[in-house]
Amino acid sequence: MSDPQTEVLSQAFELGFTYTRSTGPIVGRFLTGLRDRQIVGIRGSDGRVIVPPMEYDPVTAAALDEFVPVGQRGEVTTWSWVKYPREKHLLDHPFAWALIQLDGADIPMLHMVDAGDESVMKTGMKVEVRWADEPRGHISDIACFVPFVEEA
Amino acid sequence: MKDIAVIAFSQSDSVADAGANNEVELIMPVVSDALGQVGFKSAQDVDFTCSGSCDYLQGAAFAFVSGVDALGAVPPIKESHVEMDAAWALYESWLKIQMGQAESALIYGFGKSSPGELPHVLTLQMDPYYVAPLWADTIGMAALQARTMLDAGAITEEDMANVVSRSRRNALSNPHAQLSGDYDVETLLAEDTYLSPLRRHDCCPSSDGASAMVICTVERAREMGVKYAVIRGIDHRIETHHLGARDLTVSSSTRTAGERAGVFEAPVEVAELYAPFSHQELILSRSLDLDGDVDINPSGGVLAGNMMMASGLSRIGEVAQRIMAGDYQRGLAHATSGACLQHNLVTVLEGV
Amino acid sequence: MAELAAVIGIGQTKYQTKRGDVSIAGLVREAAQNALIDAGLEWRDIDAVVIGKAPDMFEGVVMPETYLTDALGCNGKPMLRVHTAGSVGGSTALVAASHVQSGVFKRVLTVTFEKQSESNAMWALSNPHPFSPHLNAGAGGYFAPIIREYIRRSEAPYDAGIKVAVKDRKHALRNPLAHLQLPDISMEMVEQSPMLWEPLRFLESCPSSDGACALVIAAEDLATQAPKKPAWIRGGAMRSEPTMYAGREEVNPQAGRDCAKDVYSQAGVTDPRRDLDCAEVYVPFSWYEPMWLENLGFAPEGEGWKLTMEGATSLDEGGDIPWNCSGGVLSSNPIGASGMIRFAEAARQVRGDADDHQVEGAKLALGHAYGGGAQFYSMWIVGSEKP
Amino acid sequence: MTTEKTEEREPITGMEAPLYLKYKFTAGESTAKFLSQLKLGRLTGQRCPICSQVYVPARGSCARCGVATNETVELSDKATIQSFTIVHIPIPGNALQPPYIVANLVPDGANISFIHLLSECDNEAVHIGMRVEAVWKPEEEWDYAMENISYFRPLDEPDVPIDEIGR
Repeated sequence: MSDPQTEVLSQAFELGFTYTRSTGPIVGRFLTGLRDRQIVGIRGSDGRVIVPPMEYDPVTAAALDEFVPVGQRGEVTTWSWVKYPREKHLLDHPFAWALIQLDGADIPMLHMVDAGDESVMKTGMKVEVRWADEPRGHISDIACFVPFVEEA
Repeated sequence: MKDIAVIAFSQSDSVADAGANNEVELIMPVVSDALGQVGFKSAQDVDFTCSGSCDYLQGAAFAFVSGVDALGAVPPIKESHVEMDAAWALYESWLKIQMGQAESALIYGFGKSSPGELPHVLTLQMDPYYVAPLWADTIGMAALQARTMLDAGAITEEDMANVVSRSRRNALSNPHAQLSGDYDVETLLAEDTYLSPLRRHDCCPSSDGASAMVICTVERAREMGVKYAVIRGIDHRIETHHLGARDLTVSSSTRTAGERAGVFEAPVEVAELYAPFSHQELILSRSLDLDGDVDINPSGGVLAGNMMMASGLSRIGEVAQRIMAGDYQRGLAHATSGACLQHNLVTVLEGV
Repeated sequence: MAELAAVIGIGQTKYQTKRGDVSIAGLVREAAQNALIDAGLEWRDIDAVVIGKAPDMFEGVVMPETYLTDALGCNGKPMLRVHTAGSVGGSTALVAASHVQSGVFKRVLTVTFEKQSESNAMWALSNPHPFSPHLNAGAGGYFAPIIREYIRRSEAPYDAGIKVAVKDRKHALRNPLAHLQLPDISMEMVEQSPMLWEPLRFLESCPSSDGACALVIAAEDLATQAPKKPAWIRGGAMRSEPTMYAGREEVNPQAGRDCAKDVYSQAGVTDPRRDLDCAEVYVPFSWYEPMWLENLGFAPEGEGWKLTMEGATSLDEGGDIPWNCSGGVLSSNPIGASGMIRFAEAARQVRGDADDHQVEGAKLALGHAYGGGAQFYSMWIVGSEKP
Repeated sequence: MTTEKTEEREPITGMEAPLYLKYKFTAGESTAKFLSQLKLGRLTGQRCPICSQVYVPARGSCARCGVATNETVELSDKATIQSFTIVHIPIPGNALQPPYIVANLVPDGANISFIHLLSECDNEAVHIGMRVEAVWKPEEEWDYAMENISYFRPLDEPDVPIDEIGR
């Protein structure tokens, strides 16, 4: 038989699942802290404080367990400006991805900075946590960071 | 270690959307072409077959299982698969030949990224508790890295634009390229930023495609009387997954892999670097001590077309083909995986 | 020629429905750390790491080697991720072995895992996709018709599968790591369990488990210095064939037969029932024991069920060729790790380190894994002595 | 929030991760051909240019020979049962009530089986070699889907000898 004219068949679909993650004690401790609006880091083998706490040291592979409370303010060590947020992003307006070194920490953490405008962003700028209205023990309990101006 | 010969390589065009082509339809043309270059008909003619792919690109589990339908695997073949770029499938095959369980191998990689939103598919590569829930996207992460370089004064935006300009120009002579053209640095820099500090042209396109390679022992290649390039060394290394714990301005894993693969034992004339973002090419060239005399990404590199899961193997193929054609005597190829160049593989190739 | 290599460390987690006490990294780490302790090694002693698991959709983590690098002490080291469907646990061990047998590395750590409780196995293995009919009610729905054809051909008694289900669960009672611990297991209990996919009942099917398994594989010179007895790798083989092709033999697949032949010839095995002391074989559904007894050459075609019924494969009945003394896949099934558990348990036997499920004096053992539509195979033979 | 309240709460040990990704899937050429014909109420396969075996549904290659299949062949909607299972658990997202039969069926003119449902039959009487025919949905409901065939039902024809199924 002759081949029919082939149509191009396309269809949208969603691949997804609501995964139920168990956190283990280290990640769990950090998330528990967030629920209480506190941030903890962990001391690495070389004494440096890592935020969020890693379960295992990146250099020695040792299991880490010494929690260290860190501040809710810190300094932006690098950033990028998301001019066109994607549907999945947690902020629906332009924002910055940033590595933020919290006071008392030696390793910066990744989060968002809601700065309003790119011109506000500077490497080395000070930022502080803006907490979610109802923290629940999730990384997004830190809704984002916002610029913080030290009082004179 | 034994020297192992690359004797055939084939790749598809890098296209934004391969449309009505399933895995088999993507793979079969490059596999048949690579095998055909040395007179082979199917995977029956090699001792081992290994592929690289990622289920999440298309959102269907076990995409690689269908891939076997393209090989002529009856009677059954010795076959394996890595859920990684096919450059690592080459690595697995190289070990297999080193241990003497095979004399020849077929390697292929394929990816169809067009059905999904790649920057978010790759979000799921990152820390599942701290990073993925923020939907951190790969472009945003690469942009952080670029800013670190700029802030450190290690590069300028002009340097980045230069990389793009050369890539697009080199791609003019690459029939498989998705993006090519003559763009001067001024024109590129006049464009607005997309995900600052990156401009759109600093980011590789997302491409569908496949590539395939045939390797064998040098003895076998001589017996067959075919042209070949020799793999002198191959090594790969990974780094911590905590972005903040890495020095993003250098690629220590590329450096180590380069040392182990023997990059620094003699000068290289050509290098194909898997740099999905312009600044990453600069990080890689510096980590590998590539100076102005080295031809970097003569194919245009992945800024001209990035077939996820195949581009790493294609970098090696691009260098091997040029050496087989006699254009160069010694070169290196690099492949990467993970955010901000987390995992890197380096291969050193030489002519006979 | 390949360099000699041996298993010098084995580590497993406890297998259970949900390991709610650990993260994904914690689960993988537990097995890896246990393997290092068993081998008397530190993290810095490891040259390269090879991981394996089934589809990334189980945990929703894409290419998880990037996230697991720190948990496995991989910073600055090579790390490879293998995925060959259900056979992956076995394939991963073989790929890890090739790192040593090639002479490229001296000591390699390999880990496989699945944290199935993070999602749902039926979903993760066959999520609905456009333009493909979704009639597959779980893996059993795929294998049950093949089993029916086996029963027709071999004229096996209806309860051969039930017998396997009981035997492997009795073995599991000897293995504290096994997921299913069913002290009251009996033929009646299995027979009365709900029918799922005829002829397969609930208790004739594998559970869904969280768990990880790890091995340290070392080169000859280091293996001889290891604190505990090494399990020498005497042969390793893999085979693949397409899922569907005209004339495919699905009951007794050629890929399995070829793979067995290959691994036997490397290890000098001519009669597996006589030459091997025990075997750990991937049996996720009870009837696959008699089917694989034939496929692997332990019994003539059509007679595998006779060995099962005679008790030849049962440790408790003093069988001459015990299969799955650990309880097998029927008792613990973290999919990505299940194949490596077979390989590891074979190694434990020849190291004389299998505790209450030890086969007395075991010297040579087979580890086996299969996957996909019974189309991907990996096998190894390990021995208490060097070849 | 008071400190007291905080202390009462159990520590966090788990989290939900809703990971939903959107895709736009495009069927491969051979699948599209197959489905386009199904929309017209026709079951088709593809023949291998080397071994002449007919695949259904075709995926674009002969898996045995590793070559592309291009010749489309119209098949009958009558088939033979190669094997089957009676399923006692529901299919996720399907209204079908257990027990139901899932069978491997070889349509006349093809050399390979596909999986479909069997109905209008006595489950206990179903056997290997049995002849069956497709029961199509009403024409106005036809789409690019195997579900255009609701199920297969027994045919009053002699059984096919077992070694001749798919030959």
